[in-house]
Amino acid sequence: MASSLDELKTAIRKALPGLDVVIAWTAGPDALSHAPLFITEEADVARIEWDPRCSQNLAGYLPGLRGKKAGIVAKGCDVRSIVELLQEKLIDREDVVIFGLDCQGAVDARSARAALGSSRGVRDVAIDGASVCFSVNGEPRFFSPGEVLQSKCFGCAGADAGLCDHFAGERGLPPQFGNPPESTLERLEAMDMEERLRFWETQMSRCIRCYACRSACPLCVCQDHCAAQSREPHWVDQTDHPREKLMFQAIHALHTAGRCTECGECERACPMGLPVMTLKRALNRRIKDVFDYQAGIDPNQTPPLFEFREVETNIKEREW
Amino acid sequence: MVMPTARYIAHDKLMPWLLGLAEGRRVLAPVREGGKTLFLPLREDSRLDLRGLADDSAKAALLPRCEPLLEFHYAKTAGVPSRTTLEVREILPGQETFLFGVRPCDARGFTVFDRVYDAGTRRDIYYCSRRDKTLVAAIACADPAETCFCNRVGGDPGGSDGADLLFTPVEGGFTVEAVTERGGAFLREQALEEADGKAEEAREVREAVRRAMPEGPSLDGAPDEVLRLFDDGAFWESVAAKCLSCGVCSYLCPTCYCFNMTDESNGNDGVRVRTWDNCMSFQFTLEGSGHNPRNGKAQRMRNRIGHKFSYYPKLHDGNLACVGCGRCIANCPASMDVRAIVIQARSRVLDKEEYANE
Amino acid sequence: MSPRYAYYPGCSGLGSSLEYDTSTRAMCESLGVELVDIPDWNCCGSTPAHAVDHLLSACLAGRNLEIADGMAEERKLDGIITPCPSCLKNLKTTQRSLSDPEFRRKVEQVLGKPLRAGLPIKSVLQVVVEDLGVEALGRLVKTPLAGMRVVPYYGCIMVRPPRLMRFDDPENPMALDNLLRELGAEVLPFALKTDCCGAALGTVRKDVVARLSGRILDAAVEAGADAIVTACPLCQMNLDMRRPQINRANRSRHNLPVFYYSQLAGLASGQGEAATMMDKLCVSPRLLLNSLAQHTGERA
Amino acid sequence: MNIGVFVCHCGSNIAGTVDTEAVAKAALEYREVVFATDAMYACSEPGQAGIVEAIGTYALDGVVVASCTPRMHEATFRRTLERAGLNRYMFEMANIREHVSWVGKDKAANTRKAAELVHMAVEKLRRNERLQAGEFDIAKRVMVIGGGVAGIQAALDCADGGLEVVLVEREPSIGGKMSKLDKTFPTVDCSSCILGPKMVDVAQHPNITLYALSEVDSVDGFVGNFNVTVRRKAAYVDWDACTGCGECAAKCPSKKTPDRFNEFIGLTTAINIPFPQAIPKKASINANACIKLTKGKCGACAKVCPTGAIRFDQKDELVTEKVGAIIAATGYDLFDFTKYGEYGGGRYPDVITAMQYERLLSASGPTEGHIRRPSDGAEPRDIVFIQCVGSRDKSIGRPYCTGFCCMYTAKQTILTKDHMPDSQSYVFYMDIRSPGKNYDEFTRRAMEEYGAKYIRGRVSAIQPKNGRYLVKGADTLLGRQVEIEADLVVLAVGAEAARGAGELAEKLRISYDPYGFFLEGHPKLKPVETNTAGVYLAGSCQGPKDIPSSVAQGGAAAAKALSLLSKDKLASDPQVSGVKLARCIGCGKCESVCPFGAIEMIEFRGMPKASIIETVCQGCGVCTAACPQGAAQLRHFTDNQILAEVNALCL
Amino acid sequence: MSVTEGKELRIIGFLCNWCSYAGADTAGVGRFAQPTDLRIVRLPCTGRINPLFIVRAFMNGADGVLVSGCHPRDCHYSEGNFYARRRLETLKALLPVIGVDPGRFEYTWVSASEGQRWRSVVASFTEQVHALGSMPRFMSGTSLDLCLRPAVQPRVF
Repeated sequence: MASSLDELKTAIRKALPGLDVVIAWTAGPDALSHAPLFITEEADVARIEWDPRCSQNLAGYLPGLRGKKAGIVAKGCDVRSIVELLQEKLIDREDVVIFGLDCQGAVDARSARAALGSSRGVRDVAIDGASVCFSVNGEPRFFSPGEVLQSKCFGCAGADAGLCDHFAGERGLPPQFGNPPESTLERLEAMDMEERLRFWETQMSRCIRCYACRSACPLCVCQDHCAAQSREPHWVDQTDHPREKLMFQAIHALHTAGRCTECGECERACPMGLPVMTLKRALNRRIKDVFDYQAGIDPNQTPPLFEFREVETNIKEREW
Repeated sequence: MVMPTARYIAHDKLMPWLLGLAEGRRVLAPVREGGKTLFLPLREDSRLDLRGLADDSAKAALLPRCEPLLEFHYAKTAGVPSRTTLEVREILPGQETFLFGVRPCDARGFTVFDRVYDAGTRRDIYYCSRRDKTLVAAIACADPAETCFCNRVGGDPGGSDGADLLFTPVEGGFTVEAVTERGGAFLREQALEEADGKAEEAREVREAVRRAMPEGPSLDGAPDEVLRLFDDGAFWESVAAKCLSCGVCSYLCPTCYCFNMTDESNGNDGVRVRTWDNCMSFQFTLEGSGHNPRNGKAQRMRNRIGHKFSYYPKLHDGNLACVGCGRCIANCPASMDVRAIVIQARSRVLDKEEYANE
Repeated sequence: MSPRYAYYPGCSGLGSSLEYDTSTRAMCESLGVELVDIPDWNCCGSTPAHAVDHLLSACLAGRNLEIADGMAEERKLDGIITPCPSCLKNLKTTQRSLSDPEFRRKVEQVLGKPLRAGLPIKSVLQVVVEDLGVEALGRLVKTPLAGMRVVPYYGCIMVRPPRLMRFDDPENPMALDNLLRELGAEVLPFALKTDCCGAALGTVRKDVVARLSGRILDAAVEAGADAIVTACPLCQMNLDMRRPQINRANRSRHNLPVFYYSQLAGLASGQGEAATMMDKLCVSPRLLLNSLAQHTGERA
Repeated sequence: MNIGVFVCHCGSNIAGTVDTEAVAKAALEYREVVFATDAMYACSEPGQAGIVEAIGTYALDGVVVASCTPRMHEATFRRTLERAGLNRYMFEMANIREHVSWVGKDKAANTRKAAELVHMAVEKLRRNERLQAGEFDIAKRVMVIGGGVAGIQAALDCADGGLEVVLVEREPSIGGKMSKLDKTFPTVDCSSCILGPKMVDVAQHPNITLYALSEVDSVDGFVGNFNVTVRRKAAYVDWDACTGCGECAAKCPSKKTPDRFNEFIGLTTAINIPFPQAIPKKASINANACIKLTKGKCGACAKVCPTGAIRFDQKDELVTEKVGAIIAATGYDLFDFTKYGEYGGGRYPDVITAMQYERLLSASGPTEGHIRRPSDGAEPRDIVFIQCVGSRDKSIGRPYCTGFCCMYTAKQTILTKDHMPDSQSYVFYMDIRSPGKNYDEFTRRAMEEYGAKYIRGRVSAIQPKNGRYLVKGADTLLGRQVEIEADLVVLAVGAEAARGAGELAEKLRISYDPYGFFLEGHPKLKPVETNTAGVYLAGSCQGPKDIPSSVAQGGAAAAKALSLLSKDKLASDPQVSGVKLARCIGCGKCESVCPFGAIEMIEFRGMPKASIIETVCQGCGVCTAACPQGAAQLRHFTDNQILAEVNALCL
Repeated sequence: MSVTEGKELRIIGFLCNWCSYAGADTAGVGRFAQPTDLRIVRLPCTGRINPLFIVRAFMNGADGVLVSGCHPRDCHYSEGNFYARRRLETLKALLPVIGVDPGRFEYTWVSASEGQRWRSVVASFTEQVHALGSMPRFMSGTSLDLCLRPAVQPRVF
């Protein structure tokens, strides 16, 4: 990874004069997650970091930078968000320079903190095959990927280097971590309908309505004009009822249906640890089954809810 | 009035004692739920978590995320349906509460609230009613986190500002000391054993933590610097570049006290609710006309930093509206660091001065 | 793998239409269709029973189905086949009636056994035409029936009622036409191919049989046929055995041989007159067969 | 807002199973309802007067009427509001008749349901806006699709009324089914003698443009402004040059082509003019039969054509016509009787359709009016007519009565006797349906004066016998079987929807019934309108019809089109979408889904925004459902209005 | 209709104006008796239906939601029901995850002429919803009294 980082820095140094800004990662206040870095001058390039702590998907910043020439450092999964933004013409391809990276997995800061007890003293993180190694005060501590990595890494499709303008590191196969830990969706499927409803009731009662899930979502294009905070239309009321908060999650899920690439930013951003990506996963699964579509693959496709076929071969309509 | 002597409660006695208190009043304490430690009403099956700072601040005890202020009903006059009268019913909070397990930073946060909501003639009856009925029991910190910085904003990991009682972890349990008269009156009624020598141990624990906490440049006394950067758009743009405009920092902050009020109604019935608001949100200053004086996240960030480190201190005898709990840092999805911003602001001003002097 | 069926010969097959049964077995053997006789089979419950007692009729058929079911798995059977359309109709009717749970319960009570009745039931003709294809039969032909002008006579129930039988066109079936053409015969259009011969009234209203069957013979002669070809024991019996009665009643002088299609299939594939039991026919086909041999000889 | 609620009894239609008084009483409790009452007939003159009066007395700004379906009287009550000075959109209807009183048996449950429907309407009305209609320009032109007698009548009436008419006909000539008939019932007058002049009028009318051998390819636009693309199929003849002299047909060596106009019982040439009175009288080449077009050799016609009009390289041509209204008059097709195996399934040459028989009777037909059997050309003596072939038969999916077969069969038996006094006609029928002026008298004459033997029963089989046909059937009146030996069998085949009717309906965005007949706006009150504004129906495309009815409907449709296009501008429906610029973030999702291209992306203060072209917007609301911010809102059906209805029902 | 006797459930229908609303009218004109549970919201087109209306209805405590529009290719606006079909198919994945039984929601196509079909759709859907019973109501998730809105009482007749 060290060599990838050098390659990356060289590429950025070379491209920077033609760009207004390059978004990358640098060390943040918390030793378990790196922070975004907006590079405008060459001196900043030295501060770039690249290791499994670069978990944030930076693609969400791109629509806000429209009109500027922007470079972006992206993991394979982040590229899918960029593809989706291109598809929906929310960013212009000629204005974006993608620096792709050979990601080996991204740390889930929350579970890593729980596993380590504290973020203090963490100096480095490396992934070597089946284990994740944190160097804490000079001592290596090993964990299994299921304990400390983001759940999306288990279904990693790798980087499609073809979409990147630059690519640092080896264009190898995506990392394989075996079976993912049990997902909330799987847990829910084992419940009956009322248990599912009660599950969400309990979960959503924790929600503080900070909307970090939405703000962090690279595909939430409305942002400041989100329907959740509007009276015209008045989709949700401002009471603290779990129903209203779940309603917002339904809004988020349906607005991103067929667009969501499951980058996991919504869950990563949630300060209350709510499994808010579950709804989106369920929709994606059906969209795959019914429309044979996966978001973030081909910049020239149209999201499935914005087109149709006269004969939908996979839709079995009910006969009365 | 003389404060009662310090008491001691062993770890194994703590939960039964708290549950005992919970008969007849609400006990809020840091409890594990959904992988988080949150202030929730204590029940027998609660998993108390006193390992460190809770994930949410305890401010909801005094300023709920959402509280109904009043209910209204449009009543039709019998026989004259065209005449409608509006019936309004005020809803006043009134539950006795024992708020247990807040850290000194959180307790100190209440003093920030008090200056706003309980300021002489300007008293917020909802807040004051809760404050009067709530006893705040703080626990001195033993193991501050990487993101903690109370010592840099005038606080103290073993401090007791804003609390009625102070618990300190000692060998085998906690010492309990009264801080306020209400705390003293309460403690006197409790059948807890005397702390005796453990009171000294507690003092030493607090002192040790105070010494062990990493030093850093004080964030105090920056009001003028921040104000002088008010028109420095480029600075705020660069500081706020990575901000996502969400509400995590405000909603987890023990000192953010802004609220919004909304009427929600259906047919003839309705309710007016007061909910937390968040200055990082576009809607915070959105005017009815559609104009928004803080249209971008840079202006909103300027307000947040300015309010905590300049405007509030200027109004309230230099007291910052930040108690250094670090929740905003630990939970920011974009890894923003409020400490760094204040330091950057200060050095930006110094740079400017140097430049001007040249 | 060669198809294997439970075989239900029907009562006539052992008596009046022994030649049909024999030639059918021979045809199946040469086509590679393995027949497994339903052991201890009984009357299908056709004509007499079904007219007076549906339950009795269904129980009679049901017992046969039950026996076939019992050996289906072990013998890896593809279904049940029978040469007789009347048997076929009753077996299929029973199978369908059993979908009514109430009726099934009654039948099972009588039989004292649970019934599956799940095997497909077809006529031998249907298997030959639909499953194997007439070409399969065509490949066996050694001496084509060239010069023989025939009309196919299906009878009224081989293809009807259509929703039960599910075989060929109910008004203008072509299965036999195509089959006979494959054997080399000249097949003439025959408007009365699905008309009733009067079989059901054969013993009580001979006058009706004479009228209906007489009409079929009239039409065959008018069409210019040398022979009538059938797939039904009852039709064959009426047109063949009752010919004197018919001629008497109608003052006609018909003398057309009436073959089973399986007999002609055997003949064409070189099995000889004895093997196909041509001597069992009442109206002697002698002259016709002689001229056929002559025809073949001329060609050779 | 002051809301008034009026609960209609509709006589006993509603009041019979809904306690209207209780509904009005319940309505008084709803927010902003200041007046509620029940009324015997809200739509009647006194009912409407009551509403106008209450608007004045109680200073109402909005009205809810709980009565029948809004599809019936919404427009009526909106006009009532306007008379009282209110905006027509400050009105809602609760459908408590079709959706409540007529379908529910339990009075208590009905009453509850009615009251809740009123509550929904009140809550929606509270969020209604005072919408104002705009205006748009219209094309004063009409397209008539189909040149049968209904289409001809519609085209002539429109053209006489001053509209430009584009008449599109699929066949090489107009005239439709009527042009193939020999005589018409019940007057037995010559069909082409009465139709011919009308066809000539079409050809000569300065306001009519005729596209024969053409079909509608696509339709877009909306009332007043349809753009119809017409496919003019290749005739391989330049019709501007063709004089209709017929030299080409006389010399064409391909003379064995089954004659489509003669229902395939005669032969014709590959190039031909379908019949002597054809309009346009132009030759066209049957590409499948033409030796030049199939084998590349010949070209005899090109050699003899005095005007050099033959164009073997001609291709289909697309022309687009802008019209303000469309009249569909696509007629019907004949049932394919080969589905009936018992009638021979098409195997017997002398079992023919009534239309084929009509061609045999016609002096301009293949036999020059002599009745001859197709098989051997012999004159038949005994003729059996079978009725209801493809009518009133559920087993073949045709449960409806075609309605005119009884009459034409009677006519044909009369004509048969006229042609061949020694002949005998037999008619197998199910019932005689002759409910028209002089119709029943006519069928009686067929039986009593012309000696046609009517047998009530169905035919079970037709079998050839000694060169004739044995027709076996039942006489259900006598309760016995009958057998008739016939020389010729004529089947009274029923009508079915014209080939391609469904596809055309989809292009026109009108509904059609399960059999493919176009659906009228209302079975009683809007028999020639459709649910799509500006599209009208004439003739058998709406359901089988005889000639007088088709002509009447053609005239009626023309009257509708004339009245629509009598104005210079049409009022645009303000129930269209609108974009709130302050909320719109310019993501373009609405633009991508709009079926009408009614949304364009504009720049507003440097930001991309969506903008609705209001005259193009049809008000479907697909954009509103696609807009994540709720910036695009369909007026009168906004998110908040629908949410209010949902909340009124359950919260 | 025995299943639906007694207690009514809350069933909302979202119908397009051109086909299904008219189809329901046709059923009314034909006096085709139906269970009384259904309440119809009239919309111009199924393409107008935001699937969130249906989610909202269930959140508010609806026991069943039925959507009906023009048959595919018959849409008055040519394409509205094609979009609706995709949106509603997608919605079907969401409902069971949040605890709404999939049997509580159906969409179908009923034309203006299909009064009989409308009757049978209403009858079988109502029966289907009754088999599932009342939708469990959302309650306050915890005993936190900090933030609870007093439930606005539903109207009573």
